[in-house]
Amino acid sequence: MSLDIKTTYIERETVWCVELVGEIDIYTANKFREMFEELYEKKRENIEIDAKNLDYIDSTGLGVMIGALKKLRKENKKITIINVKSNIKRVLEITGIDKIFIEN
Amino acid sequence: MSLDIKTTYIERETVWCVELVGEIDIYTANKFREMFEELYEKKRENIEIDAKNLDYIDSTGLGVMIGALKKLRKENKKITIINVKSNIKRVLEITGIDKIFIEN
Amino acid sequence: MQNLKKQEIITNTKKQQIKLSVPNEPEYLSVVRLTTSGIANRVGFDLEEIEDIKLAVAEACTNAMTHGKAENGNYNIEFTIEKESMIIEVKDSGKGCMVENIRKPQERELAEGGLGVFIIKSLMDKVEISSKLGKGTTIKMMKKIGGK
Amino acid sequence: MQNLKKQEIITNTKKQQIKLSVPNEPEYLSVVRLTTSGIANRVGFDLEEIEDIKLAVAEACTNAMTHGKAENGNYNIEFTIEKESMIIEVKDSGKGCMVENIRKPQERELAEGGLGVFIIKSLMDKVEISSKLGKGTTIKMMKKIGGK
Ligand SMILES: Nc1ncnc2c1ncn2[C@@H]1O[C@H](COP(=O)(O)OP(=O)(O)O)[C@@H](O)[C@H]1O
Ligand SMILES: Nc1ncnc2c1ncn2[C@@H]1O[C@H](COP(=O)(O)OP(=O)(O)O)[C@@H](O)[C@H]1O
Repeated sequence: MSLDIKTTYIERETVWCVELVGEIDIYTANKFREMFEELYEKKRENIEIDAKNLDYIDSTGLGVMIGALKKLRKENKKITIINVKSNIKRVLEITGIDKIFIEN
Repeated sequence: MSLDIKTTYIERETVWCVELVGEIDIYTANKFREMFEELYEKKRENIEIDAKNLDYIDSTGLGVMIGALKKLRKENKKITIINVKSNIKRVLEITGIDKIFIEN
Repeated sequence: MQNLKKQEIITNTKKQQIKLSVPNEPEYLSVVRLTTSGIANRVGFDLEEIEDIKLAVAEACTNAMTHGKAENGNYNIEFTIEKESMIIEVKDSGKGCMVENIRKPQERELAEGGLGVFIIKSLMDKVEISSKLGKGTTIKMMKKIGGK
Repeated sequence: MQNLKKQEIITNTKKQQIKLSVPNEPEYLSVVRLTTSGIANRVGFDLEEIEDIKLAVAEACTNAMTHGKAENGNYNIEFTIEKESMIIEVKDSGKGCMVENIRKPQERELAEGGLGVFIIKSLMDKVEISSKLGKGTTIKMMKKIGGK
Protein backbone atom coordinates (compact mmCIF):
# COMPACT_ATOMS: atom_id res chain seq x y z
CA MET A 1 0.00 0.00 0.00
CA SER A 2 2.92 2.25 -0.66
CA LEU A 3 5.72 2.69 -3.13
CA ASP A 4 9.46 2.29 -2.62
CA ILE A 5 11.88 3.29 -5.35
CA LYS A 6 15.57 2.46 -5.69
CA THR A 7 17.54 4.09 -8.51
CA THR A 8 21.08 3.19 -9.59
CA TYR A 9 23.05 4.55 -12.50
CA ILE A 10 25.04 1.83 -14.27
CA GLU A 11 28.03 3.62 -15.72
CA ARG A 12 29.19 0.76 -17.94
CA GLU A 13 25.84 0.41 -19.71
CA THR A 14 24.89 4.09 -19.42
CA VAL A 15 21.46 3.19 -18.10
CA TRP A 16 19.37 4.06 -15.06
CA CYS A 17 18.10 1.01 -13.19
CA VAL A 18 14.86 1.72 -11.34
CA GLU A 19 13.54 -0.87 -8.90
CA LEU A 20 9.90 -0.43 -7.93
CA VAL A 21 8.43 -2.05 -4.83
CA GLY A 22 4.74 -1.71 -4.02
CA GLU A 23 1.84 -0.05 -5.79
CA ILE A 24 1.46 2.93 -8.10
CA ASP A 25 -1.85 4.77 -7.97
CA ILE A 26 -3.03 8.35 -7.58
CA TYR A 27 -1.62 8.38 -4.04
CA THR A 28 1.92 7.28 -4.92
CA ALA A 29 2.10 8.67 -8.50
CA ASN A 30 3.70 11.94 -7.35
CA LYS A 31 6.67 10.10 -5.91
CA PHE A 32 6.97 8.19 -9.18
CA ARG A 33 6.82 11.41 -11.23
CA GLU A 34 9.39 13.16 -9.05
CA MET A 35 11.75 10.23 -9.48
CA PHE A 36 11.64 10.65 -13.28
CA GLU A 37 12.21 14.40 -12.93
CA GLU A 38 15.20 13.79 -10.69
CA LEU A 39 16.80 11.30 -13.06
CA TYR A 40 16.17 13.67 -15.96
CA GLU A 41 17.99 16.45 -14.12
CA LYS A 42 20.93 14.21 -13.20
CA LYS A 43 21.56 12.36 -16.45
CA ARG A 44 19.36 12.08 -19.53
CA GLU A 45 19.91 8.41 -20.20
CA ASN A 46 17.91 5.28 -20.94
CA ILE A 47 15.85 3.99 -18.04
CA GLU A 48 15.22 0.35 -17.27
CA ILE A 49 12.41 -0.31 -14.81
CA ASP A 50 12.59 -3.54 -12.84
CA ALA A 51 8.98 -4.38 -11.98
CA LYS A 52 9.73 -7.64 -10.17
CA ASN A 53 8.23 -6.29 -6.95
CA LEU A 54 5.66 -3.95 -8.44
CA ASP A 55 2.26 -5.35 -7.48
CA TYR A 56 -0.07 -2.84 -9.07
CA ILE A 57 -0.19 0.08 -11.48
CA ASP A 58 -3.20 2.01 -12.75
CA SER A 59 -3.75 4.59 -15.49
CA THR A 60 -2.33 7.36 -13.31
CA GLY A 61 0.99 5.49 -13.07
CA LEU A 62 0.95 4.64 -16.79
CA GLY A 63 0.33 8.33 -17.55
CA VAL A 64 3.42 9.29 -15.54
CA MET A 65 5.52 6.78 -17.48
CA ILE A 66 4.23 8.01 -20.83
CA GLY A 67 4.93 11.60 -19.83
CA ALA A 68 8.49 10.73 -18.84
CA LEU A 69 9.02 8.79 -22.05
CA LYS A 70 7.84 11.72 -24.19
CA LYS A 71 10.51 13.95 -22.67
CA LEU A 72 13.25 11.34 -23.01
CA ARG A 73 12.39 10.55 -26.62
CA LYS A 74 13.37 14.10 -27.51
CA GLU A 75 16.85 13.16 -26.33
CA ASN A 76 16.67 9.90 -28.26
CA LYS A 77 16.46 7.88 -25.07
CA LYS A 78 13.96 5.23 -24.07
CA ILE A 79 12.24 3.59 -21.10
CA THR A 80 11.88 -0.19 -20.87
CA ILE A 81 10.22 -2.41 -18.27
CA ILE A 82 11.44 -5.87 -17.26
CA ASN A 83 10.12 -8.63 -14.96
CA VAL A 84 6.49 -7.58 -15.30
CA LYS A 85 3.92 -9.49 -13.23
CA SER A 86 0.97 -11.03 -15.05
CA ASN A 87 -1.68 -8.61 -13.79
CA ILE A 88 0.42 -5.61 -14.83
CA LYS A 89 1.26 -7.21 -18.18
CA ARG A 90 -2.47 -7.47 -18.75
CA VAL A 91 -3.01 -3.73 -18.26
CA LEU A 92 -0.07 -2.92 -20.52
CA GLU A 93 -1.46 -5.19 -23.22
CA ILE A 94 -5.02 -3.90 -22.99
CA THR A 95 -3.85 -0.32 -23.41
CA GLY A 96 -1.31 -1.19 -26.12
CA ILE A 97 1.41 0.29 -23.93
CA ASP A 98 3.34 -2.99 -23.87
CA LYS A 99 4.54 -2.22 -27.42
CA ILE A 100 6.13 0.98 -26.19
CA PHE A 101 7.77 -0.24 -23.01
CA ILE A 102 8.41 -3.96 -23.34
CA GLU A 103 11.22 -5.10 -25.63
CA ASN A 104 11.16 -8.41 -27.41
CA MET B 1 -10.74 -16.04 4.72
CA SER B 2 -11.81 -19.61 5.34
CA LEU B 3 -11.06 -22.49 7.64
CA ASP B 4 -9.40 -25.82 6.88
CA ILE B 5 -9.27 -28.56 9.49
CA LYS B 6 -7.17 -31.71 9.56
CA THR B 7 -7.80 -34.26 12.30
CA THR B 8 -5.62 -37.27 13.11
CA TYR B 9 -5.99 -39.74 15.95
CA ILE B 10 -2.64 -40.70 17.45
CA GLU B 11 -3.15 -44.20 18.82
CA ARG B 12 0.07 -44.37 20.81
CA GLU B 13 -0.67 -41.19 22.77
CA THR B 14 -4.44 -41.60 22.73
CA VAL B 15 -4.90 -38.02 21.58
CA TRP B 16 -6.67 -36.25 18.72
CA CYS B 17 -4.40 -33.90 16.78
CA VAL B 18 -6.34 -31.05 15.20
CA GLU B 19 -4.56 -28.77 12.73
CA LEU B 20 -6.33 -25.48 12.00
CA VAL B 21 -5.56 -23.40 8.93
CA GLY B 22 -7.26 -20.03 8.37
CA GLU B 23 -9.69 -18.02 10.41
CA ILE B 24 -12.46 -18.82 12.88
CA ASP B 25 -15.34 -16.39 13.06
CA ILE B 26 -19.14 -16.55 12.92
CA TYR B 27 -18.92 -17.73 9.31
CA THR B 28 -16.56 -20.67 9.89
CA ALA B 29 -17.55 -21.49 13.51
CA ASN B 30 -20.11 -24.10 12.44
CA LYS B 31 -17.45 -26.15 10.73
CA PHE B 32 -15.32 -25.89 13.88
CA ARG B 33 -18.25 -26.99 16.09
CA GLU B 34 -19.12 -29.90 13.83
CA MET B 35 -15.53 -31.08 13.96
CA PHE B 36 -15.67 -31.31 17.79
CA GLU B 37 -18.99 -33.16 17.58
CA GLU B 38 -17.53 -35.63 15.13
CA LEU B 39 -14.46 -36.36 17.26
CA TYR B 40 -16.71 -36.73 20.31
CA GLU B 41 -18.79 -39.35 18.51
CA LYS B 42 -15.73 -41.23 17.29
CA LYS B 43 -13.54 -41.29 20.38
CA ARG B 44 -13.85 -39.30 23.57
CA GLU B 45 -10.18 -38.52 24.03
CA ASN B 46 -7.91 -35.58 24.75
CA ILE B 47 -7.65 -33.05 21.91
CA GLU B 48 -4.52 -31.14 21.01
CA ILE B 49 -5.07 -28.17 18.70
CA ASP B 50 -2.13 -27.10 16.57
CA ALA B 51 -2.69 -23.39 15.90
CA LYS B 52 0.49 -22.84 13.90
CA ASN B 53 -1.53 -21.78 10.85
CA LEU B 54 -4.52 -20.29 12.62
CA ASP B 55 -4.49 -16.58 11.84
CA TYR B 56 -7.54 -15.39 13.68
CA ILE B 57 -10.14 -16.43 16.23
CA ASP B 58 -12.90 -14.36 17.78
CA SER B 59 -15.34 -14.89 20.67
CA THR B 60 -17.56 -17.12 18.53
CA GLY B 61 -14.65 -19.52 18.01
CA LEU B 62 -13.62 -19.35 21.67
CA GLY B 63 -17.22 -20.11 22.63
CA VAL B 64 -17.16 -23.26 20.49
CA MET B 65 -13.95 -24.40 22.17
CA ILE B 66 -15.32 -23.77 25.65
CA GLY B 67 -18.49 -25.67 24.77
CA ALA B 68 -16.48 -28.63 23.51
CA LEU B 69 -14.25 -28.59 26.61
CA LYS B 70 -17.25 -28.63 28.95
CA LYS B 71 -18.51 -31.84 27.37
CA LEU B 72 -15.08 -33.48 27.40
CA ARG B 73 -14.39 -32.55 31.02
CA LYS B 74 -17.30 -34.76 32.04
CA GLU B 75 -15.29 -37.64 30.56
CA ASN B 76 -12.16 -36.39 32.35
CA LYS B 77 -10.56 -35.34 29.08
CA LYS B 78 -9.05 -32.01 28.11
CA ILE B 79 -8.34 -29.68 25.18
CA THR B 80 -4.95 -27.99 24.80
CA ILE B 81 -3.65 -25.54 22.21
CA ILE B 82 -0.06 -25.39 20.95
CA ASN B 83 1.88 -23.07 18.62
CA VAL B 84 -0.37 -20.08 19.24
CA LYS B 85 0.36 -16.91 17.25
CA SER B 86 0.87 -13.69 19.19
CA ASN B 87 -2.42 -12.02 18.21
CA ILE B 88 -4.39 -15.10 19.26
CA LYS B 89 -2.37 -15.46 22.46
CA ARG B 90 -3.41 -11.90 23.26
CA VAL B 91 -7.13 -12.74 23.00
CA LEU B 92 -6.67 -15.85 25.08
CA GLU B 93 -4.86 -13.88 27.77
CA ILE B 94 -7.35 -11.01 27.83
CA THR B 95 -10.24 -13.40 28.35
CA GLY B 96 -8.33 -15.57 30.83
CA ILE B 97 -8.90 -18.55 28.56
CA ASP B 98 -5.16 -19.16 28.20
CA LYS B 99 -5.20 -20.69 31.71
CA ILE B 100 -7.71 -23.28 30.53
CA PHE B 101 -6.21 -24.23 27.19
CA ILE B 102 -2.50 -23.50 27.30
CA GLU B 103 -0.28 -25.81 29.35
CA ASN B 104 2.92 -24.65 30.96
CA MET C 1 -27.29 -24.38 13.16
CA GLN C 2 -30.70 -25.28 11.82
CA ASN C 3 -31.35 -21.58 11.81
CA LEU C 4 -28.16 -20.71 9.97
CA LYS C 5 -28.87 -23.24 7.23
CA LYS C 6 -32.29 -21.71 6.69
CA GLN C 7 -30.77 -18.26 6.52
CA GLU C 8 -28.29 -19.40 3.89
CA ILE C 9 -31.04 -20.53 1.58
CA ILE C 10 -32.86 -17.22 1.84
CA THR C 11 -29.58 -15.44 1.23
CA ASN C 12 -28.98 -17.12 -2.07
CA THR C 13 -32.20 -15.95 -3.60
CA LYS C 14 -32.17 -12.27 -2.60
CA LYS C 15 -29.58 -9.82 -3.82
CA GLN C 16 -27.17 -8.29 -1.38
CA GLN C 17 -25.63 -4.86 -1.25
CA ILE C 18 -22.46 -3.54 0.28
CA LYS C 19 -22.04 0.22 0.32
CA LEU C 20 -18.86 2.15 0.90
CA SER C 21 -18.50 5.90 1.28
CA VAL C 22 -14.93 7.18 1.01
CA PRO C 23 -13.30 10.61 1.41
CA ASN C 24 -12.14 12.30 -1.79
CA GLU C 25 -8.52 11.67 -0.80
CA PRO C 26 -5.99 9.60 -2.75
CA GLU C 27 -4.69 7.97 0.43
CA TYR C 28 -7.90 5.96 0.87
CA LEU C 29 -7.88 4.41 -2.59
CA SER C 30 -5.89 1.45 -1.27
CA VAL C 31 -8.69 0.81 1.23
CA VAL C 32 -11.19 0.69 -1.64
CA ARG C 33 -8.99 -1.79 -3.50
CA LEU C 34 -8.71 -4.00 -0.43
CA THR C 35 -12.46 -3.98 0.18
CA THR C 36 -13.16 -4.66 -3.49
CA SER C 37 -10.75 -7.62 -3.52
CA GLY C 38 -12.33 -9.00 -0.37
CA ILE C 39 -15.84 -8.83 -1.79
CA ALA C 40 -14.81 -10.25 -5.18
CA ASN C 41 -13.05 -13.10 -3.41
CA ARG C 42 -16.08 -13.80 -1.20
CA VAL C 43 -18.38 -13.83 -4.23
CA GLY C 44 -16.19 -16.46 -5.87
CA PHE C 45 -14.22 -14.69 -8.60
CA ASP C 46 -10.82 -16.16 -9.42
CA LEU C 47 -7.51 -14.38 -8.89
CA GLU C 48 -7.33 -12.84 -12.35
CA GLU C 49 -10.92 -11.64 -12.23
CA ILE C 50 -10.28 -10.13 -8.79
CA GLU C 51 -7.35 -8.14 -10.24
CA ASP C 52 -9.56 -6.94 -13.12
CA ILE C 53 -12.39 -5.83 -10.85
CA LYS C 54 -9.98 -4.15 -8.43
CA LEU C 55 -8.36 -2.11 -11.21
CA ALA C 56 -11.67 -1.17 -12.85
CA VAL C 57 -13.13 0.07 -9.56
CA ALA C 58 -9.93 1.97 -8.73
CA GLU C 59 -10.00 3.71 -12.13
CA ALA C 60 -13.59 4.81 -11.55
CA CYS C 61 -12.69 6.06 -8.07
CA THR C 62 -9.69 7.97 -9.41
CA ASN C 63 -12.05 9.71 -11.84
CA ALA C 64 -14.50 10.48 -9.05
CA MET C 65 -11.65 12.12 -7.13
CA THR C 66 -9.96 13.99 -9.98
CA HIS C 67 -12.88 14.94 -12.24
CA GLY C 68 -15.82 14.64 -9.90
CA LYS C 69 -14.41 16.37 -6.83
CA ALA C 70 -17.67 16.21 -4.91
CA GLU C 71 -18.23 19.12 -2.54
CA ASN C 72 -19.21 17.10 0.51
CA GLY C 73 -15.85 15.38 0.39
CA ASN C 74 -16.97 11.77 -0.10
CA TYR C 75 -17.83 9.54 -3.03
CA ASN C 76 -19.77 6.28 -2.94
CA ILE C 77 -19.31 2.74 -4.14
CA GLU C 78 -22.15 0.22 -4.21
CA PHE C 79 -21.56 -3.48 -4.75
CA THR C 80 -24.66 -5.46 -5.67
CA ILE C 81 -24.24 -9.22 -5.63
CA GLU C 82 -26.72 -11.11 -7.75
CA LYS C 83 -26.90 -14.78 -8.55
CA GLU C 84 -24.90 -14.56 -11.76
CA SER C 85 -23.12 -11.23 -11.62
CA MET C 86 -21.69 -8.47 -9.48
CA ILE C 87 -22.63 -4.89 -10.27
CA ILE C 88 -20.51 -2.05 -8.98
CA GLU C 89 -21.55 1.60 -9.09
CA VAL C 90 -19.10 4.40 -8.37
CA LYS C 91 -21.00 7.63 -7.75
CA ASP C 92 -19.79 11.13 -7.16
CA SER C 93 -21.82 14.31 -6.77
CA GLY C 94 -19.22 16.42 -8.53
CA LYS C 95 -19.20 18.55 -11.62
CA GLY C 96 -20.20 15.87 -14.11
CA CYS C 97 -19.22 15.67 -17.79
CA MET C 98 -20.56 15.19 -21.30
CA VAL C 99 -20.51 11.40 -21.61
CA GLU C 100 -20.57 11.52 -25.42
CA ASN C 101 -17.24 13.38 -25.38
CA ILE C 102 -15.35 10.50 -23.75
CA ARG C 103 -13.27 8.92 -26.52
CA LYS C 104 -11.22 5.78 -26.96
CA PRO C 105 -7.51 6.63 -26.62
CA GLN C 106 -5.51 6.68 -29.87
CA GLU C 107 -2.63 4.24 -29.67
CA ARG C 108 -0.16 6.26 -31.72
CA GLU C 109 -0.72 9.43 -29.79
CA LEU C 110 1.10 8.49 -26.58
CA ALA C 111 -1.47 10.34 -24.53
CA GLU C 112 -0.79 10.70 -20.83
CA GLY C 113 -4.48 10.68 -20.01
CA GLY C 114 -7.70 9.19 -21.27
CA LEU C 115 -6.89 5.59 -20.36
CA GLY C 116 -9.15 5.13 -17.32
CA VAL C 117 -12.56 4.63 -18.92
CA PHE C 118 -10.99 2.54 -21.68
CA ILE C 119 -9.43 0.21 -19.09
CA ILE C 120 -12.74 -0.12 -17.23
CA LYS C 121 -14.56 -1.02 -20.45
CA SER C 122 -11.88 -3.56 -21.37
CA LEU C 123 -11.95 -5.35 -18.02
CA MET C 124 -15.66 -5.47 -17.22
CA ASP C 125 -18.51 -7.23 -19.03
CA LYS C 126 -20.78 -4.19 -19.19
CA VAL C 127 -20.19 -0.52 -18.41
CA GLU C 128 -22.62 2.41 -18.30
CA ILE C 129 -21.62 5.98 -17.59
CA SER C 130 -24.28 8.50 -16.72
CA SER C 131 -23.54 12.07 -15.85
CA LYS C 132 -25.33 15.36 -15.32
CA LEU C 133 -23.35 18.57 -15.53
CA GLY C 134 -23.12 20.00 -12.04
CA LYS C 135 -24.87 16.99 -10.52
CA GLY C 136 -22.26 14.26 -10.63
CA THR C 137 -21.34 11.07 -12.42
CA THR C 138 -22.10 7.38 -11.96
CA ILE C 139 -20.00 4.66 -13.54
CA LYS C 140 -21.91 1.38 -13.38
CA MET C 141 -20.04 -1.78 -14.27
CA MET C 142 -20.94 -5.44 -14.30
CA LYS C 143 -18.86 -8.60 -14.16
CA LYS C 144 -20.37 -12.06 -14.68
CA ILE C 145 -19.70 -14.66 -12.01
CA GLY C 146 -18.06 -17.71 -13.57
CA GLY C 147 -18.04 -15.80 -16.84
CA LYS C 148 -15.04 -17.51 -18.40
CA MET D 1 1.35 18.76 -7.46
CA GLN D 2 1.10 22.20 -5.93
CA ASN D 3 -2.60 21.48 -5.71
CA LEU D 4 -2.16 18.12 -4.07
CA LYS D 5 0.16 19.51 -1.41
CA LYS D 6 -2.42 22.13 -0.55
CA GLN D 7 -5.12 19.50 -0.37
CA GLU D 8 -3.02 17.43 2.02
CA ILE D 9 -2.75 20.28 4.45
CA ILE D 10 -6.51 20.82 4.45
CA THR D 11 -6.96 17.10 4.88
CA ASN D 12 -4.98 16.99 8.07
CA THR D 13 -7.14 19.53 9.81
CA LYS D 14 -10.59 18.23 8.96
CA LYS D 15 -11.90 14.88 10.11
CA GLN D 16 -12.62 12.20 7.56
CA GLN D 17 -15.27 9.54 7.50
CA ILE D 18 -15.48 6.19 5.82
CA LYS D 19 -18.84 4.45 5.92
CA LEU D 20 -19.56 0.82 5.22
CA SER D 21 -22.96 -0.83 4.99
CA VAL D 22 -22.86 -4.63 5.08
CA PRO D 23 -25.50 -7.36 4.75
CA ASN D 24 -26.45 -9.21 7.95
CA GLU D 25 -24.66 -12.31 6.69
CA PRO D 26 -21.67 -14.01 8.36
CA GLU D 27 -19.93 -14.49 5.02
CA TYR D 28 -19.23 -10.77 4.70
CA LEU D 29 -17.53 -10.39 8.08
CA SER D 30 -14.16 -11.12 6.49
CA VAL D 31 -14.73 -8.16 4.15
CA VAL D 32 -15.30 -5.93 7.17
CA ARG D 33 -12.09 -7.18 8.76
CA LEU D 34 -10.15 -6.50 5.57
CA THR D 35 -11.54 -2.98 5.22
CA THR D 36 -10.88 -2.27 8.89
CA SER D 37 -7.28 -3.46 8.61
CA GLY D 38 -6.76 -1.34 5.51
CA ILE D 39 -8.07 1.81 7.19
CA ALA D 40 -6.14 1.20 10.42
CA ASN D 41 -2.99 0.64 8.40
CA ARG D 42 -3.56 3.83 6.39
CA VAL D 43 -4.14 5.83 9.54
CA GLY D 44 -0.80 4.66 10.91
CA PHE D 45 -1.56 2.06 13.58
CA ASP D 46 1.08 -0.62 14.10
CA LEU D 47 0.54 -4.32 13.43
CA GLU D 48 -0.57 -5.20 16.94
CA GLU D 49 -2.97 -2.28 17.12
CA ILE D 50 -4.41 -3.24 13.73
CA GLU D 51 -5.11 -6.75 15.06
CA ASP D 52 -6.80 -5.26 18.14
CA ILE D 53 -9.01 -2.91 16.13
CA LYS D 54 -9.90 -5.64 13.63
CA LEU D 55 -11.02 -8.01 16.38
CA ALA D 56 -12.95 -5.33 18.29
CA VAL D 57 -14.85 -4.26 15.17
CA ALA D 58 -15.55 -7.88 14.22
CA GLU D 59 -16.96 -8.59 17.69
CA ALA D 60 -19.30 -5.61 17.41
CA CYS D 61 -20.39 -6.75 13.93
CA THR D 62 -21.02 -10.29 15.16
CA ASN D 63 -23.29 -8.83 17.83
CA ALA D 64 -25.09 -6.68 15.24
CA MET D 65 -25.74 -9.83 13.21
CA THR D 66 -26.67 -12.21 16.04
CA HIS D 67 -28.43 -9.94 18.53
CA GLY D 68 -29.36 -6.97 16.38
CA LYS D 69 -30.71 -8.74 13.31
CA ALA D 70 -31.86 -5.57 11.61
CA GLU D 71 -34.93 -5.97 9.42
CA ASN D 72 -33.59 -4.22 6.36
CA GLY D 73 -30.79 -6.74 6.17
CA ASN D 74 -27.79 -4.42 6.55
CA TYR D 75 -25.81 -2.95 9.42
CA ASN D 76 -23.46 0.03 9.31
CA ILE D 77 -19.91 0.80 10.31
CA GLU D 78 -18.56 4.34 10.44
CA PHE D 79 -14.87 5.09 10.77
CA THR D 80 -14.05 8.66 11.81
CA ILE D 81 -10.42 9.60 11.56
CA GLU D 82 -9.39 12.47 13.74
CA LYS D 83 -5.98 13.92 14.39
CA GLU D 84 -5.25 11.83 17.46
CA SER D 85 -7.73 8.99 17.34
CA MET D 86 -9.93 6.78 15.25
CA ILE D 87 -13.55 6.34 16.27
CA ILE D 88 -15.55 3.41 14.99
CA GLU D 89 -19.29 3.06 15.32
CA VAL D 90 -21.09 -0.19 14.58
CA LYS D 91 -24.81 0.46 14.23
CA ASP D 92 -27.70 -1.89 13.73
CA SER D 93 -31.39 -1.10 13.64
CA GLY D 94 -32.31 -4.36 15.30
CA LYS D 95 -34.08 -5.29 18.49
CA GLY D 96 -31.75 -3.51 20.90
CA CYS D 97 -31.00 -4.51 24.49
CA MET D 98 -30.77 -3.25 28.06
CA VAL D 99 -27.20 -1.96 28.19
CA GLU D 100 -27.07 -2.12 31.99
CA ASN D 101 -27.63 -5.89 31.83
CA ILE D 102 -24.39 -6.55 29.93
CA ARG D 103 -21.99 -8.05 32.47
CA LYS D 104 -18.29 -8.87 32.65
CA PRO D 105 -17.81 -12.61 32.13
CA GLN D 106 -16.93 -14.62 35.23
CA GLU D 107 -13.65 -16.43 34.75
CA ARG D 108 -14.52 -19.54 36.72
CA GLU D 109 -17.83 -20.06 34.97
CA LEU D 110 -16.50 -21.28 31.60
CA ALA D 111 -19.30 -19.46 29.80
CA GLU D 112 -19.62 -20.07 26.09
CA GLY D 113 -20.97 -16.57 25.49
CA GLY D 114 -20.63 -13.09 26.89
CA LEU D 115 -17.04 -12.53 25.77
CA GLY D 116 -17.61 -10.12 22.87
CA VAL D 117 -18.26 -6.84 24.67
CA PHE D 118 -15.57 -7.69 27.22
CA ILE D 119 -13.02 -8.18 24.42
CA ILE D 120 -14.01 -4.90 22.77
CA LYS D 121 -13.60 -3.02 26.07
CA SER D 122 -10.23 -4.66 26.68
CA LEU D 123 -8.81 -3.81 23.26
CA MET D 124 -10.06 -0.27 22.69
CA ASP D 125 -9.31 2.92 24.62
CA LYS D 126 -12.93 3.96 25.06
CA VAL D 127 -16.20 2.13 24.42
CA GLU D 128 -19.79 3.37 24.62
CA ILE D 129 -22.82 1.19 24.01
CA SER D 130 -26.17 2.81 23.44
CA SER D 131 -29.30 0.89 22.69
CA LYS D 132 -33.04 1.39 22.44
CA LEU D 133 -35.31 -1.63 22.68
CA GLY D 134 -36.80 -2.17 19.25
CA LYS D 135 -34.72 0.60 17.70
CA GLY D 136 -31.25 -0.86 17.51
CA THR D 137 -27.84 -0.66 19.08
CA THR D 138 -24.69 1.39 18.49
CA ILE D 139 -21.30 0.33 19.80
CA LYS D 140 -18.92 3.29 19.61
CA MET D 141 -15.27 2.63 20.23
CA MET D 142 -12.16 4.78 20.15
CA LYS D 143 -8.50 3.97 19.72
CA LYS D 144 -5.78 6.58 20.18
CA ILE D 145 -3.31 7.01 17.35
CA GLY D 146 0.21 6.48 18.64
CA GLY D 147 -1.31 5.65 21.99
CA LYS D 148 1.45 3.40 23.26
N1 LIG E 1 -16.39 10.96 -12.35
C1 LIG E 1 -16.25 11.80 -13.40
N2 LIG E 1 -16.66 13.10 -13.32
C2 LIG E 1 -16.51 13.95 -14.36
N3 LIG E 1 -15.94 13.60 -15.52
C3 LIG E 1 -15.51 12.33 -15.68
C4 LIG E 1 -15.64 11.37 -14.64
N4 LIG E 1 -15.12 10.20 -15.07
C5 LIG E 1 -14.71 10.42 -16.33
N5 LIG E 1 -14.93 11.69 -16.71
C6 LIG E 1 -14.61 12.30 -18.02
O1 LIG E 1 -14.16 11.28 -18.88
C7 LIG E 1 -12.86 11.58 -19.37
C8 LIG E 1 -12.05 10.33 -19.63
O2 LIG E 1 -11.70 9.72 -18.40
P1 LIG E 1 -10.51 8.71 -18.34
O3 LIG E 1 -10.65 7.75 -19.47
O4 LIG E 1 -10.48 8.10 -16.99
O5 LIG E 1 -9.19 9.55 -18.60
P2 LIG E 1 -8.56 10.75 -17.79
O6 LIG E 1 -9.08 10.65 -16.39
O7 LIG E 1 -7.09 10.51 -17.86
O8 LIG E 1 -8.98 11.99 -18.50
C9 LIG E 1 -12.26 12.53 -18.36
O9 LIG E 1 -11.27 13.35 -18.89
C10 LIG E 1 -13.49 13.32 -17.90
O10 LIG E 1 -13.76 14.36 -18.77
N1 LIG F 1 -26.00 -5.24 18.65
C1 LIG F 1 -26.65 -5.72 19.71
N2 LIG F 1 -28.01 -5.79 19.71
C2 LIG F 1 -28.68 -6.28 20.78
N3 LIG F 1 -28.08 -6.73 21.91
C3 LIG F 1 -26.72 -6.69 21.96
C4 LIG F 1 -25.95 -6.19 20.89
N4 LIG F 1 -24.64 -6.25 21.23
C5 LIG F 1 -24.59 -6.79 22.48
N5 LIG F 1 -25.84 -7.06 22.93
C6 LIG F 1 -26.20 -7.62 24.25
O1 LIG F 1 -25.04 -7.71 25.04
C7 LIG F 1 -24.83 -9.06 25.48
C8 LIG F 1 -23.34 -9.38 25.58
O2 LIG F 1 -22.74 -9.44 24.30
P1 LIG F 1 -21.37 -10.18 24.11
O3 LIG F 1 -20.44 -9.75 25.20
O4 LIG F 1 -20.89 -9.93 22.74
O5 LIG F 1 -21.66 -11.71 24.33
P2 LIG F 1 -22.63 -12.71 23.54
O6 LIG F 1 -22.83 -12.11 22.18
O7 LIG F 1 -21.89 -13.99 23.51
O8 LIG F 1 -23.88 -12.78 24.33
C9 LIG F 1 -25.55 -9.91 24.45
O9 LIG F 1 -25.92 -11.16 24.97
C10 LIG F 1 -26.75 -9.02 24.11
O10 LIG F 1 -27.77 -9.19 25.05
